[in-house]
Amino acid sequence: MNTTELTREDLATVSPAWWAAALVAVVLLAVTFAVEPGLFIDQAIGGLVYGMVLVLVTLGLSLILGLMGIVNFAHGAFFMLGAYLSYSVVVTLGLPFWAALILAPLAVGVVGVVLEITVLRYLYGSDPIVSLLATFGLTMMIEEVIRAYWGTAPLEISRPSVLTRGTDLGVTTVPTYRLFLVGVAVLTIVAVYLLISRTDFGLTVRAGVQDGEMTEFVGVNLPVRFTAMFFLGAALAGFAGVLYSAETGMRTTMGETFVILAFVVVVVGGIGSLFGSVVSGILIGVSAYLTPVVLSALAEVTNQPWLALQIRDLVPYLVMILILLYRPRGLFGEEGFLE
Amino acid sequence: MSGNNTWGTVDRRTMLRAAGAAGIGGLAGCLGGGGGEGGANDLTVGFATSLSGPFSVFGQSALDGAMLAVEDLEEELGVSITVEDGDTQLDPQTGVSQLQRMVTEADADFTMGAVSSSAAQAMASWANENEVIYMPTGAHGDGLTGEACGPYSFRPTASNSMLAASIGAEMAESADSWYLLYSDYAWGQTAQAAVTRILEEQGKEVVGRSATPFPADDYSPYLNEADNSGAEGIGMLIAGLDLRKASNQLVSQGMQGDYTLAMHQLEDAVFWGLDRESAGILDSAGQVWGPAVDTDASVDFCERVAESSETDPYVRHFLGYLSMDQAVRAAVRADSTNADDMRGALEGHEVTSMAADIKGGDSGMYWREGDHQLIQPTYTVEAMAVEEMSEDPYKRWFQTVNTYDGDDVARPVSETGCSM
Amino acid sequence: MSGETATGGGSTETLDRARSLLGRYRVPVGLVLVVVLLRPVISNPLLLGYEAVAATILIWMVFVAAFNLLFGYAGLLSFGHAMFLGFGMYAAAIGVSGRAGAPQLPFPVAAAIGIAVAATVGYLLGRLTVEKGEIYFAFLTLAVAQAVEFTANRNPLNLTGGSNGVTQNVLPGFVESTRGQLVVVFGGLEVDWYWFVSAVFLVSMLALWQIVRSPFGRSLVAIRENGDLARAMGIDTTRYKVQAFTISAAFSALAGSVLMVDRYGASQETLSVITSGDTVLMAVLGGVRYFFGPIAGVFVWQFAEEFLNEFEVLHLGFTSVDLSGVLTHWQFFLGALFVVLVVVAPLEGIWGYLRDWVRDLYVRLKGVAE
Amino acid sequence: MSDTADTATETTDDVEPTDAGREADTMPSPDPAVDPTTAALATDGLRRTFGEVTAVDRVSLGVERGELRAIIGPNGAGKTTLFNTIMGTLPPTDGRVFLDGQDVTERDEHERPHLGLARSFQSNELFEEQTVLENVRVVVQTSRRGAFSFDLFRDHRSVGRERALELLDTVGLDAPPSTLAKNLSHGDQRRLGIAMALATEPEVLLLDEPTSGMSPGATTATANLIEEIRDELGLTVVLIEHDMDVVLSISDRISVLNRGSLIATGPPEEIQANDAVQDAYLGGMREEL
Repeated sequence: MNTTELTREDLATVSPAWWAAALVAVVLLAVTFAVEPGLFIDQAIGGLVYGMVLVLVTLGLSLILGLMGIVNFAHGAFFMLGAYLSYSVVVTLGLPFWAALILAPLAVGVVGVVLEITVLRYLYGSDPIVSLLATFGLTMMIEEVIRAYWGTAPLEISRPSVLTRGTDLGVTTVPTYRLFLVGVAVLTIVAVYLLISRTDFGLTVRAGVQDGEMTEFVGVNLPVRFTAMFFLGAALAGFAGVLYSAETGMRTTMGETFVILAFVVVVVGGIGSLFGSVVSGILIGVSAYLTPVVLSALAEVTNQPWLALQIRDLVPYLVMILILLYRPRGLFGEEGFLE
Repeated sequence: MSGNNTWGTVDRRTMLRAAGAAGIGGLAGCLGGGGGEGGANDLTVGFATSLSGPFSVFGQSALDGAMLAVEDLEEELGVSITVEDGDTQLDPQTGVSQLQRMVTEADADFTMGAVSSSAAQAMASWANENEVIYMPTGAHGDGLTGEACGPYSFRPTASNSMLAASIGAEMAESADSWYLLYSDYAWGQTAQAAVTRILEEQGKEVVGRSATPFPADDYSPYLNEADNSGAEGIGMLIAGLDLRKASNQLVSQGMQGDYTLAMHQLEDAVFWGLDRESAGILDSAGQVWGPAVDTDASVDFCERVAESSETDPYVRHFLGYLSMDQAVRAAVRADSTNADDMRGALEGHEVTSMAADIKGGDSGMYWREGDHQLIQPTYTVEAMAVEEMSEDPYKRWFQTVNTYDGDDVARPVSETGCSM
Repeated sequence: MSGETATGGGSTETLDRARSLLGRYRVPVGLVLVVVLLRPVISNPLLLGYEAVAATILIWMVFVAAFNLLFGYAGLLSFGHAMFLGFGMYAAAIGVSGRAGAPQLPFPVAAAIGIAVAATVGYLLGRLTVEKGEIYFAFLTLAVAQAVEFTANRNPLNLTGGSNGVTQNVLPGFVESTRGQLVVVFGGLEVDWYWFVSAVFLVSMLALWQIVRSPFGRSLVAIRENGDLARAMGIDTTRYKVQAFTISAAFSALAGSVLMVDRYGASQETLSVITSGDTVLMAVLGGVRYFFGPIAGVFVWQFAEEFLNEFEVLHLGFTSVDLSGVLTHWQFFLGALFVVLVVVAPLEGIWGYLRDWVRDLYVRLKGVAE
Repeated sequence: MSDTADTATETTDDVEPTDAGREADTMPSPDPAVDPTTAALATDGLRRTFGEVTAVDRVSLGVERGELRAIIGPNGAGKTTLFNTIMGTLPPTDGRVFLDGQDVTERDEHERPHLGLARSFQSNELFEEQTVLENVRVVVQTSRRGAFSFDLFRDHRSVGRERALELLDTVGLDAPPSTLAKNLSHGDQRRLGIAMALATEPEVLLLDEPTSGMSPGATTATANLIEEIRDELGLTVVLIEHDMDVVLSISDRISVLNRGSLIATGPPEEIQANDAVQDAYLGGMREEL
């Protein structure tokens, strides 16, 4: 994870084609703003907020993939498990939402630890495809447990009442709960960043992945650190699940929906770069919100109604396809990682 | 989740033996034109609907309602009815597989079920091709009695255009310009078309529309679009429990006070998850049936449902009851389960059974010959004052505002696009 | 008999002629056995007792085998293979039904169009992606598949029917369906649908087998094993991978077109990432290194789905156990089996273990006999 | 990861931009005798950089037909990178590669074996899960059908088996052909690698440390094998080798690479006496110490 280079990405290496693309984007945005200023601002802010939510959901995945080279498909299942556990904490145990915010991620972390010890431990250093397949199987199991225990009908919990209404930002009103998510996301990112860069924990894990024998030789207990790392990744997924589902409810398909989106974010940002995930999450959030507006503005300006395609849900994938074709390592990824 | 249902369960082994016989007899059956021959004393009904997934509440409720009809019918008509249930999930193809399995393996005489219009349309198409009577118990998309109609599919629910016509007058009255949010699949698309048509007929304007993916987690970009459209009213043509989610987000964005909100097809259950105050968010809503209907038969039915079903009574229970009632009675009238005989017994038939009493309204119900739509009364409803909402023995949160004659709200057959 | 395995070298040195002939044509013999045995086994009241599913299983076997040509042999994990199945399905359904002003086409023509479209997309996508690194390849194929599903949902030109799929008037003229029984009519001849599917199955699987056992197929294996070395030895790895992708896409679409008739139309769900994921699971479950791996995987998967899901009461003679509550959750157990297989030996699968077990047994029996 | 091509960050620190300028610079003229248009293998100003690091620095090399050329140099001198650049595994940053007088610089890596250029690898690059026979046979099949055709309609076992066995015999690999490649001894894996390279029917063979990790006996056998290949098959052989006994005993000429540059080329005895060579080796030692 090149967190140390968080602010040192060399913009000078960006090629003219990228500048040209950026210019086109700016022009399109300007046109859109001219045509529909109100909607533009609403969607831009909404997209920013949504992007930060995506970052929160992606964080744990990015961490495990970047540091440990494990393609953890079960991230979505952990995410969903966190959501459903929060239902149990709030509805079954009758505890407040804030308790769920602590308890559910811890429980998911423990599940992560169990799976790390029983399954993933045997996969370090093997082909990433193998970890993808194994965690795919784990996903199947966790999802089935959720279906068996909580049923397949959608569930929901009520949020603390302070968070249910909207906050007027002057130009637009944003759901208070989403602003809360953004705040939490920022705090979490900072905490994770500090953990990775300011403690030797992150460094030793990274070193351990590259040369386990040598790292152990200098006295680092690697298995414990890997397990701890996986605990962290799973707990982050569960944490995101609790936060996300409090607004949207729990569905048995939320894991699969989100794991794919999370992978898109990580791949676009560049595997191995926490900073990249943050940028890419925001980029994808904003473009998902703005693309339809841009297209409809374009349709209006050019008088070509067919241009007003409603392709919001497609946007993350289009972004990913473009990025991978022209810059396979992602925006801020390390060269050659998993290529 | 067939295990949840205690009525229709048959020991797997006995079912399988019957299937072996069907395998041999299957080809011979082609000659007869399908269906069990002879009388209709021993009926096997295939009921394929969403028993898992996000619509499972709806599917299970319909099945519960249908089982109440089975009780009544067995008592009244002296027939023996076996219900073979199957889970379609949300998938048209699974629905078709379930129908095929019921007919070939369990020897079902006729079939019913499905919650989503997409699944219902695929299943209806299969049934029409294979000469099997099928009733889409829970689907409202116009296609089923429009371009996708067929000789052996009979739709017991009110179509989207009937519901849209019911709500249209009230929508037109309360606002001049509308923005429509609709779930992007068969049901939502036809609902959008129907509501647009009705509004424009009334001289009102639809200033914009957003197709929202279904299911979706994030309605806020679409709500932003609606908020910036300059419309006075927002039509929320959003399916299932997603309506609840969208409503929540609408409140979160502080939009509820600024717009007239309307929904053409309201199901009480969707709002039970909200607090009572929020349940009143919609200013007007259409409904096929609900506990709001307060005829004696309706109240009686609601009480029976409250006793026997896990879910409080709402429209799905009634639709399950209605489908079972109508299909079985048709078989008994025809004294045959042959698809053509049952078709003959259904087309043009005026419903006089208990189902009509439960349904309420004064205009009566009949099976229209041209498109196999059950022409029936429709309602518009509104939320009761919070203190009037009752919870016991079942939730009753809404009351009827207007009742419409089925013939007034249904499109003429010539406009449906149906040709059989 | 190396043509049958992706790993085996191929050195039947001094075996007698009859055995080597049998060895050489073990795969065709095995395929015929699958066709002959599958339906009776499936229809057995003690097992599924539901014979219509036999044809569906055969079609899935073709599809997963086509997928495995790419994954097991060329080493490319496509996470979006459902789109190719979908091209075949949709083209056949749209062509046969002639919906939305599309010309009404005979089934073979419509299927051929689907296959051509799939092959073209496979080729172009392959050109763009096969050298991107396997994880990136997986996610690129997944993203493109998502885009395809999304497009089908948008119902372009009213062709794909959106979420309804294409379900009306989709039966080709030569297929008749009455109360769930499909019959293929050629002139005056009536053939059960199962035998028609069997014919397609045999032809496709033999073609795939020939590809796998040809020098081309062995080059794919070499590329999978060590792409750098293969290139240094003169194998154009990019071209071979693209070619494998194209062939795999074409056979997937062929399976899709037949599946369309079997399942009465094309549905959007077929295009979903769940279908793609199931495909991967089935292949890995069966054993991606073996030609019969996907066949075993599909059988186990579909069987588990149909059997365990419906299974309710286990009669043990002296007592009966209600297992319905547990076995409804067959996916959990299949998932567990899958995880174990992947952790122990990711490429062996059930078929790999079965082979080893049979081989051990054979050796032991031989030992006893001597 | 360091040997991945990176054109994006390619530096342009070349202060001697023209070929003409290069002739006159202080570099020892590396291999002046051979004309690229007639040599079996030649490179002209071949250069390869990785970011700031120049791994191969303007190497001009000419190997005559039938010659057995050794390339030596301290660790990290760029020998393997030179091979990789010649083979097209790594595109050169600058410079050209000639094979039999023909410019092959733009040819893809996989095309070069079909043009008569083959290599064996420093580490044991094999199709490990395949049998010995299959390892060779797949290369024979590739070689026979050329770079641009496919062979879909035959049984792979019916193609190239005899030739593969013959090659295994040539390199003296005694293990049964049905042995999996990964189960071979280290020396046999080396021999298999050479057999595979020979299976491409090369005219020029590049061998990257063919005797590394071998016992003295096996080393001698391999040295003999290399001479045989040159003598009996009439191939041009270029080998990277650390074992000086082997180098001195079999090579016709030796080229010395130091820090990416070619510093000397000549017959063994001349190279032994060369000051620059001694400096390079001893200098390297000093740095390491």
